[in-house]
Amino acid sequence: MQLPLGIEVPIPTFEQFVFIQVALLTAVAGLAVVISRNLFHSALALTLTFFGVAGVYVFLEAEFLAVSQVLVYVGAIAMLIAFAIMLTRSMMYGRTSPLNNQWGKSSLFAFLFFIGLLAFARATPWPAAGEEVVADEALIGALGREFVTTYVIAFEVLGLLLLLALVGAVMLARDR
Amino acid sequence: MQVTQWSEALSGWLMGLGLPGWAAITLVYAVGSFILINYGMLSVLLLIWITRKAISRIQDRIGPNRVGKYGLLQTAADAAKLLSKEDITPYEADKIAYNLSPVLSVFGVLMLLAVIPFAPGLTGVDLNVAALYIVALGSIGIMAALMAGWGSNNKYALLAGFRVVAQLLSYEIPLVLAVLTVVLLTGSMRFGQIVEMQSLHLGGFNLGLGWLGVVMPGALIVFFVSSLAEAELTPFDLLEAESELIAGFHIEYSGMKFAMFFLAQFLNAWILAAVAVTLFLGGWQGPGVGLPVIGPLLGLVYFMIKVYGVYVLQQWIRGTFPRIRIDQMMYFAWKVLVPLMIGLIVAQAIIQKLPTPVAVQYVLIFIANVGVMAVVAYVLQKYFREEQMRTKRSFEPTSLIGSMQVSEKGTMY
Amino acid sequence: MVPLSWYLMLAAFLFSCGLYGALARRNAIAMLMGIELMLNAANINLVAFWRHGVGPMEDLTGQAFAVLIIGLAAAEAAVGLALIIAVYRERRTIDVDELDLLSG
Amino acid sequence: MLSQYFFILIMSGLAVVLPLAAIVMGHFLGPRRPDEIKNDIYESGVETIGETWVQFRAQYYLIGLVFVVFDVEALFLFPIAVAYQQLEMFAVLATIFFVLLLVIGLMYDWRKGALEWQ
Repeated sequence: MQLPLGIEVPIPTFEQFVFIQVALLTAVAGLAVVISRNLFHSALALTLTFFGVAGVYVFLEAEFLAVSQVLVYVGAIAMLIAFAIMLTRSMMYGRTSPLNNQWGKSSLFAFLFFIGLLAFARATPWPAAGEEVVADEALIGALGREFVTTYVIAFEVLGLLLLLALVGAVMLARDR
Repeated sequence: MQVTQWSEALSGWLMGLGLPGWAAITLVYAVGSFILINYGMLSVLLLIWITRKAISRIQDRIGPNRVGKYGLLQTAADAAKLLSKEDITPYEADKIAYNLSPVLSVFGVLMLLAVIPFAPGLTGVDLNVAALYIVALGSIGIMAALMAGWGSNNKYALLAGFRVVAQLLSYEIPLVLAVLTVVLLTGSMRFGQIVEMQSLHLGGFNLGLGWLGVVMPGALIVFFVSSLAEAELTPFDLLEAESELIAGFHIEYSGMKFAMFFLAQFLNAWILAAVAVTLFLGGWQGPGVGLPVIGPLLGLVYFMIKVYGVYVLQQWIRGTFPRIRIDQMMYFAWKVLVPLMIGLIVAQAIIQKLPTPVAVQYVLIFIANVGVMAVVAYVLQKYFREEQMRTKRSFEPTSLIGSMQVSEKGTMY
Repeated sequence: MVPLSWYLMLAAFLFSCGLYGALARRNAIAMLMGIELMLNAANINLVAFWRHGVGPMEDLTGQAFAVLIIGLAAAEAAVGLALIIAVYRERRTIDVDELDLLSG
Repeated sequence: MLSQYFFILIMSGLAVVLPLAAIVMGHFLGPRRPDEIKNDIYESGVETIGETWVQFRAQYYLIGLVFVVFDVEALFLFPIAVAYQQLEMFAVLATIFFVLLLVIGLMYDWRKGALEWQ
């Protein structure tokens, strides 16, 4: 495929074509999260980003992760964030800038960071294609098995962390 | 067999006609999902008719009987009326949230149709994670309610939105845990597999009566009660109270946008009934589904009978029971259902590891489930007796002079 | 098959967006949203390396840790937002430029 | 597996487009005569007082919080439940310990009254 400026681009396969659409959607939504002036719209864009990331997981044949992403991020975290926005009524109707006083430095830093990562991702010779994965129920079962055998410490620590979150957050947010 | 198989045959045929592979697949899938979505949206016309007929019979009325035979076309006429209504956007509404919310609420419900097994070989997709998919996609409705409440710039809508979220979140946990008991028993999240395991073979003939609801009636009851709350039906419709108050979070909506919320609500009740049937009542299983030609057809008939049966049961409860208060709603979810379900899961996990034959395990699981049922029944019965007392007391005749009732504590009623 | 570098580029973009949001936004909740974006980007990388690594069927480390991170993110969001609400109740603002109790 | 999710993708596209089409159709078929009172906020005929986006109590947030923690717990239990038939005793104990940790949290919140509607 020949682009106008004489750049040669290989014709994407159908799978790659669909991936490009999903990735573009995710990237645009991700950008909208940080540049939207209305905080509630940011939260909506964040929800869309989470959906896009779930789609990316599907391309990676990690369907359990894709569903967990929707369950926890869209169903719980995005909803908590929307709640917090409403509770703190932090609408910034363009009266003041949504950015703090170090936005110049941080935008430059983020941009340079992005260029660096991009160069790294493009320059490194990654292996061409991964091995074959049979994504069936056995894979999900194997994942569950990993939690209670190999990664049992991390798993229990996460349980402890959730317990602490339950205790600590209730102490913090309760009406006194 | 599932969609990916008949769709393969169909797309193979299309490719034979000279279409490129990706176009054939896209076309076939688009047609399949178009049929599924339209089935969902049109069946709501029937569902609303069933609801209105059932509730009017309970209330000793006739119900819709003018448009069409038995008033069957009443809902279609209502839909046409809604189509001709003005589309109002309130002042200073958050345009994006306000307009996106009805679409999102329908989207979240319609997507659930994709994994429901209607008959042997008639499933949208038989996902490996279907059980979790149902739960995950179900939570989109919560976001939609929040968006509607926030977007319409009305404090009552926002308050109702908050209440919807509080209720749906509270009852989502018992719902998830009830699904988990099924997954724990069957060792599978695939709906095809779960339905397959509920067959009961007798001498090579599939009786199709090995329903999981027989082994775990407690989980079934908890699932059913939570699904009533998730569908915002009457014991739990304090968010909306459509027979007394104006609507809840969708108060500012009119015309087609309102119709979308309405559609989502009815379809959600139906789909939760379908999930309950799939998980606990054998899905399309029934006597004779193993037969070669007539089997799948019988399966579809069994499935529909069961789902509409559960749906009518939901509406029956809706027409019979009094509405509960928000504090009772919270109490029932967090202090009754969640501890019970956690206890049931731990008990079931232990029972399934006991060194006994499977039949004994099933009996033990059944006993644990009966315990859960007993507690739920006790709590409900206590609540309704108190409610009866309260109602009786408030209707007691009092004359104007000298009959102010003084209780023992000296407080006046 | 989608090449690995495409996933990495997408993750890099999301991470940079999140970094910018976490550093430059004035509102504490917006900063938290930036952090969530960064966690998502890291997760994409983990799963992408799992998929393209050696023996994805035997070695599930990438996926397992991605799920653990999802759980971690939930706990982090819960406590973080509870903190923000507590601060809001105390100070009536969640503007990080005004929350300078420690800056002397 | 990818083709299954391709079906879901296409269906999600249609599930957005078809309701949207119905809404747009309703928008154009219906009359459009907006006026001051019609577009005002509906509060049963009483005029609106004060700002709409008033602050609400943190009780709602608390419910969301407890929900998130239990949601994550259930998420982890699902793959374990799939593999449960083949697990050894140690793994079973680890799972039950994980659940019990959360039960402690639930009991704490119960005692502190976070689950009650004040």
